Amino acid sequence: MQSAAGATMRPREFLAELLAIEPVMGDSAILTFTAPEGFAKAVGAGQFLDSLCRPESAHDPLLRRPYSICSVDRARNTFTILVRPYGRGSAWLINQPVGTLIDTLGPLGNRFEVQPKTNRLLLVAGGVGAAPLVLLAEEAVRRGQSVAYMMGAQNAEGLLPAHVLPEEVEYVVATDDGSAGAKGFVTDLVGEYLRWADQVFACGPEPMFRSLRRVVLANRIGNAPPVQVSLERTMACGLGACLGCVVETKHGMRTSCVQGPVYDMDEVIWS
Amino acid sequence: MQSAAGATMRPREFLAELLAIEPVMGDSAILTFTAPEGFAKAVGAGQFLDSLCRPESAHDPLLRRPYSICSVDRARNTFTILVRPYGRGSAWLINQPVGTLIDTLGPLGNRFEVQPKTNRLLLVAGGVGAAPLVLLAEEAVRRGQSVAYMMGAQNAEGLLPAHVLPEEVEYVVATDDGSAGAKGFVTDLVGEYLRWADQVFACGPEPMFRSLRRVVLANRIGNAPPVQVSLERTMACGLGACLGCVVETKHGMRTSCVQGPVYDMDEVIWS
Amino acid sequence: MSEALAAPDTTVDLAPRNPRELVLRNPVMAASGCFGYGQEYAQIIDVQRLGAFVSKGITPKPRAGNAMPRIAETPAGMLNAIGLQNPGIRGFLKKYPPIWQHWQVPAIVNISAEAVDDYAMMARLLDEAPGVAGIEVNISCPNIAAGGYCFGWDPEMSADVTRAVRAATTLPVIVKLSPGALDIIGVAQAVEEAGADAISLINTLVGMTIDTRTRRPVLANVTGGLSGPAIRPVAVRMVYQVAAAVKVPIIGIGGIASLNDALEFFLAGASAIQVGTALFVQPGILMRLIDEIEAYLAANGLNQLGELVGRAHPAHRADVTADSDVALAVAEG
Amino acid sequence: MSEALAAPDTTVDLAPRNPRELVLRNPVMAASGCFGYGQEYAQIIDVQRLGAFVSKGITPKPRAGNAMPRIAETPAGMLNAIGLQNPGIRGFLKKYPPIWQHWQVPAIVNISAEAVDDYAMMARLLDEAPGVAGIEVNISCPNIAAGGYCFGWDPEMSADVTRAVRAATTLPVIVKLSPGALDIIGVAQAVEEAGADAISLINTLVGMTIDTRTRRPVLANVTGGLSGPAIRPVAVRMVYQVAAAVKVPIIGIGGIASLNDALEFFLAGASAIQVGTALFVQPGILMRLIDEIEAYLAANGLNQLGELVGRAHPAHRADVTADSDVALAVAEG
Ligand SMILES: Cc1cc2nc3c(=O)[nH]c(=O)nc-3n(C[C@H](O)[C@H](O)[C@H](O)COP(=O)(O)OP(=O)(O)OC[C@H]3O[C@@H](n4cnc5c(N)ncnc54)[C@H](O)[C@@H]3O)c2cc1C
Ligand SMILES: Cc1cc2nc3c(=O)[nH]c(=O)nc-3n(C[C@H](O)[C@H](O)[C@H](O)COP(=O)(O)OP(=O)(O)OC[C@H]3O[C@@H](n4cnc5c(N)ncnc54)[C@H](O)[C@@H]3O)c2cc1C
Ligand SMILES: Cc1cc2nc3c(=O)[nH]c(=O)nc-3n(C[C@H](O)[C@H](O)[C@H](O)COP(=O)(O)O)c2cc1C
Ligand SMILES: Cc1cc2nc3c(=O)[nH]c(=O)nc-3n(C[C@H](O)[C@H](O)[C@H](O)COP(=O)(O)O)c2cc1C
Ligand code: FES
Ligand code: FES
Repeated sequence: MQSAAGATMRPREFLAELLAIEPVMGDSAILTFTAPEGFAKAVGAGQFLDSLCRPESAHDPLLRRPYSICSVDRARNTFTILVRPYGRGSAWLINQPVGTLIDTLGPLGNRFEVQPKTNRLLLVAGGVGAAPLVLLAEEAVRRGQSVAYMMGAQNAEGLLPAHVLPEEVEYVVATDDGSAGAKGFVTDLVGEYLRWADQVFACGPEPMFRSLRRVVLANRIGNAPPVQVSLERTMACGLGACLGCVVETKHGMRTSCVQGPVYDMDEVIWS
Repeated sequence: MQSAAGATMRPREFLAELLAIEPVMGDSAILTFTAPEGFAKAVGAGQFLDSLCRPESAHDPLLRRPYSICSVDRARNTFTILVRPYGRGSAWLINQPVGTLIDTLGPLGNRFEVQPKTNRLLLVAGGVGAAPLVLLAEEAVRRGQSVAYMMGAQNAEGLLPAHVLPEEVEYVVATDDGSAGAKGFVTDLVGEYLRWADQVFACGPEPMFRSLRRVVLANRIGNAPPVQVSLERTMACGLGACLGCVVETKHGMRTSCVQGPVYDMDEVIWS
Repeated sequence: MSEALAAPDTTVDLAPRNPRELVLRNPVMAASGCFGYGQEYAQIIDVQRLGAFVSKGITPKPRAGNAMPRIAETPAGMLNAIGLQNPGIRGFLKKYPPIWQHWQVPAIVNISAEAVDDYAMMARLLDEAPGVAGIEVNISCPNIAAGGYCFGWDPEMSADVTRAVRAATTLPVIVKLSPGALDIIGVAQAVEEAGADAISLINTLVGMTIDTRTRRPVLANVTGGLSGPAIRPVAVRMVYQVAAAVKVPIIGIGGIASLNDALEFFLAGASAIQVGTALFVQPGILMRLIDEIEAYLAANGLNQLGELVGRAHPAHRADVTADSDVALAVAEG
Repeated sequence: MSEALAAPDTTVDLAPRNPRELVLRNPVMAASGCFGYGQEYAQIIDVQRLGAFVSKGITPKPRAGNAMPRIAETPAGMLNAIGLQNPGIRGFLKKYPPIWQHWQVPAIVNISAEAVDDYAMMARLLDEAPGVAGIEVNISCPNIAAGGYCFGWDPEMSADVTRAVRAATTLPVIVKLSPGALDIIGVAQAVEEAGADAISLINTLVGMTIDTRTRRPVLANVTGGLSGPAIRPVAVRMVYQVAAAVKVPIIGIGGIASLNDALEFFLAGASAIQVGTALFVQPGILMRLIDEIEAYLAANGLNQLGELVGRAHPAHRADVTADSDVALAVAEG
């Protein structure tokens, strides 16, 4: 069997058949789809797909919607995405019946980079930002690395159900109302894990990044552990052609769809 | 029980639940819907509905689509429409699963007018123009009048199935290829029925009206029998407000959605 | 957030500098050409609840309008080339004001003409008509004296029409701008200066579509006016630009089909809104907007609609220092 | 209907009056700013099959572009305010022409500037660059010397830019018009007269959208360029109008997302088309259009694409007597 690390796949447009819908995190759902040949083995954590969230015949809503790959089943060559019904596109997607063919473009974007010497990964998830970190956890466990997966939510219902993560993962949770795990923000827990972790990986809403960054800057030694973040930008082409999705970094403007969505926290110019 | 002739109902916006789909005439279908209270008894042949043929959340295709009321079931208070998948709106409508709620505006428009002394009605249908004439046939049969229903199509498959019409109706058909009824155009058969009929009612594509008119003008005596036609115009408001759907008549511009879609053939200025 | 105990105040005065006033109970209006003469929709909504409605465009002489087809659908929009079918100012005066006289809702008459004198003549006839609450002057018309050049494309010609109408009537005068104007700010300032009580914008863009089967234009008139959600970004931009440049109230128009759309126009600087094309799709939308705007204000602790108006401008954005950020917006590519 | 035994001829010469020629194998082009530098889409389509592609807009100096957000979705359309992020003409010349040199597909360079001299300077540098087949001049830019007034809104300023570029290069020169111009016909005639080999239209309309939760403009730049299906009726109208007034080939742009849309532009008078926004939705659309246009011609017994071009004009409609029916299209209400 080929190792995931080396394999890559060019983006392509394909029809993914919706196989299953699992409601999670209150109003959200994990959707399982069929994939083109070789897909499950070739994609990596951090990559995403760009889905047409409407009947093909309409022009509205016009643009595709990006969704992170949440997990893959290499044996059955299927993948999942985690969708929160936010606006028109996501609400449409989440309400399609099993069997619907979704016009999908991908895999797109770069991947989280786990350094050769890393053994302990700290993953910090907020909301649907949980998705790409699930795949990262799967990959790390497959490589025999240790993973602490931290997630925060308003209450227990808002958390990713534990069965979605590999058993080997240490699942650390925090809720605003204390209904599960520690009471408070997930980023409050990060401090104590920073010494343990070789690398940190995060995905979530902007405020989470801001407080994560504060905690990290206050607690870490030099630049260790390094932190990679997956950022969300409005996208149009998904292929690096329109320059609509850039993130300002110390090395200039970087497209989020090709040179991202994963960035080194220290390279990003935070506004 | 109140008689249909007197009852009227103001247009309203309602959600009609799709109850059944019967494929007919090749690619077309008869769709059965629930109706608001009193609807089935209040509507008359010639009236139509304006349906939103897309998910509500999209803006495209923007406008409602008009469909003639094809038949009503007064006991169950349901109605049917006959839809040909022509473009985006109709194709969407015809592919909805049973149970879908369709945003519907109606009843709209005027009705075929059957004069008090009329006993014999000749109905001439082309394509989905068959629809309003089915309801007219139902009404006439209920009143004990005689109905000859003529329909033409390319071949047998394109004809309305006989069971859709009341048994009492004389169903006269013509096909281009002779696979059912007379070989040729339906309007070729009209001549011989003109003497018999007290009134003629027609609905179909523009070319059918043109040849019908030729036959009628060549065969009738004075203005008898009078001919009523239901004309199709692109519509926007459906309520007489936008003046987008007018037909030029001897009495000036007449809106097709309020003052039509039914016109006296002799009043229309044919271009 | 302040406590809003009483229902929020949604009234709007569209003619604050006119003694005859034009006070609307709420900011929701029906747009010209999309609401007939008010009676057509009266069968399905409670027209009396509206802030106001604007009649179909009236011309000096009766007009039969254009040949059919007059309407074509386009992506998230539609084209119309009705051709101002109407009974002419005299036929109109006999028929509709006597009915409106008994209505509560303010009825505003939209007027179109091809000569300054004709605008003035109609304004004079409307001045004392019972049941007429105001005039909306459609300046997106060809000026015959200027070789068919559109009044609304030129600040001077726009001001000429406004001055003539202003002189002919004491009624509140709303001038409806054309989005075809290069310098929409200049036109707005010119009509304000010339005496407009309020400004409506936008009218339709000019578009066209071709039937590829017949290989000819779909509309008998070849070109038509583009309206509906498709044009909303252009309309919001123009309202935003004009709001930074004039003091008279602005009525925002163009593709409004939901509460969120209406809020965009208020935030851009509109004191009231008009709904046109969306009426064809959702005949109940005006009633819904009235309720939803009130509910939105209440839910957000706003006592007055006015607290929303223009809030997207830099003066209200803590992080922005400029007075106005409306540069001459050109290409953005 | 004639028998079309051979495959229909879909070639187009976009510069018939230029000895250097610009012959496309087919009329399907990728639009500027939507196709990067050709490499981005090369990973998923066969770029070499295209009629041509147009690069992102290049400016005299490197530009970092606007702040984020740069993109917002609107009904059947989108706004962009990228702000011409690009490496500048010199950085560009080092990087891309050397790659294109080995490509079959003609690469056209889109240039933007804020002074006539700068346009000329870029055209001179491009003149001998290997792998550059032509220049598309984006005149929807503010003219600094004219206080930021857009070049493309004024026939004279448009002609000035065209003349300067024409004098600086023997390459085929396509001038891309701004839909903001009042007198699009006048601008088109002026640039034809000034030496343009072909005319592209349209660029984006100027629009804006407001986030009602944050109560501020969605785009960091406040306004942006509106593109996509929403603007197609405006684009078709302008192509139709300009086609009746100039002899040089026209490239139709604006909301093309299907064969039917492309056919509308050919019938309106375009010799070729560019696809922008639809690429983001359907990355395979260019390949599909190439195949579908050829199949359409064959199915309709047309030997040459040219037989379709301009067929919606009155000269080709038996029932119409006028030479042209393009009046100054104003309001249609
Ligand atoms: C790389 C990447 C990965 C993503 N992965 C996921 C994922 O795994 N799961 C998931 O559910 N979503 C994910 N998203 C977000 C997703 O692409 C859509 O933005 C989201 O589903 C909302 O789309 P919509 O059509 O429902 O809402 P829209 O109708 O587009 O949204 C309505 C309004 O909200 C604004 N808006 C849109 N999205 C957001 C947002 N996220 N936060 C705040 N405002 C917003 C829009 O500007 C618009 O004004 C990802 C985005 C990116 C860029
Ligand atoms: C009063 C009235 C009653 C009607 N009753 C029925 C009915 O009972 N059953 C039924 O199937 N349809 C009926 N129609 C037609 C129907 O309203 C739609 O026009 C039809 O379903 C096509 O809509 P669409 O969205 O599928 O096609 P669109 O996507 O709108 O059509 C694609 C293209 O075809 C053109 N076009 C649209 N409709 C037609 C047409 N009928 N003939 C030729 N070109 C057209 C459009 O201009 C457009 O360019 C009726 C129309 C009217 C005015
Ligand atoms: C993201 C984006 C960037 C663009 N950049 C440029 C540009 O740099 N130069 C230019 O002339 N046009 C630019 N355009 C305009 C397009 O080339 C095209 O004229 C316009 O988008 C209309 O076509 P469409 O509706 O097919 O997108 C840009 C358009 C978009 C959407
Ligand atoms: C069918 C139709 C007829 C119209 N007639 C007029 C008119 O007579 N006078 C006028 O000033 N505007 C007229 N308009 C323009 C509208 O009042 C409004 O400015 C425009 O449609 C944009 O708003 P909307 O997108 O909500 O429709 C008409 C619009 C439509 C769609
Ligand atoms: S979305 Fe177009 S460059 Fe990233
Ligand atoms: S559709 Fe508006 S008047 Fe008939």
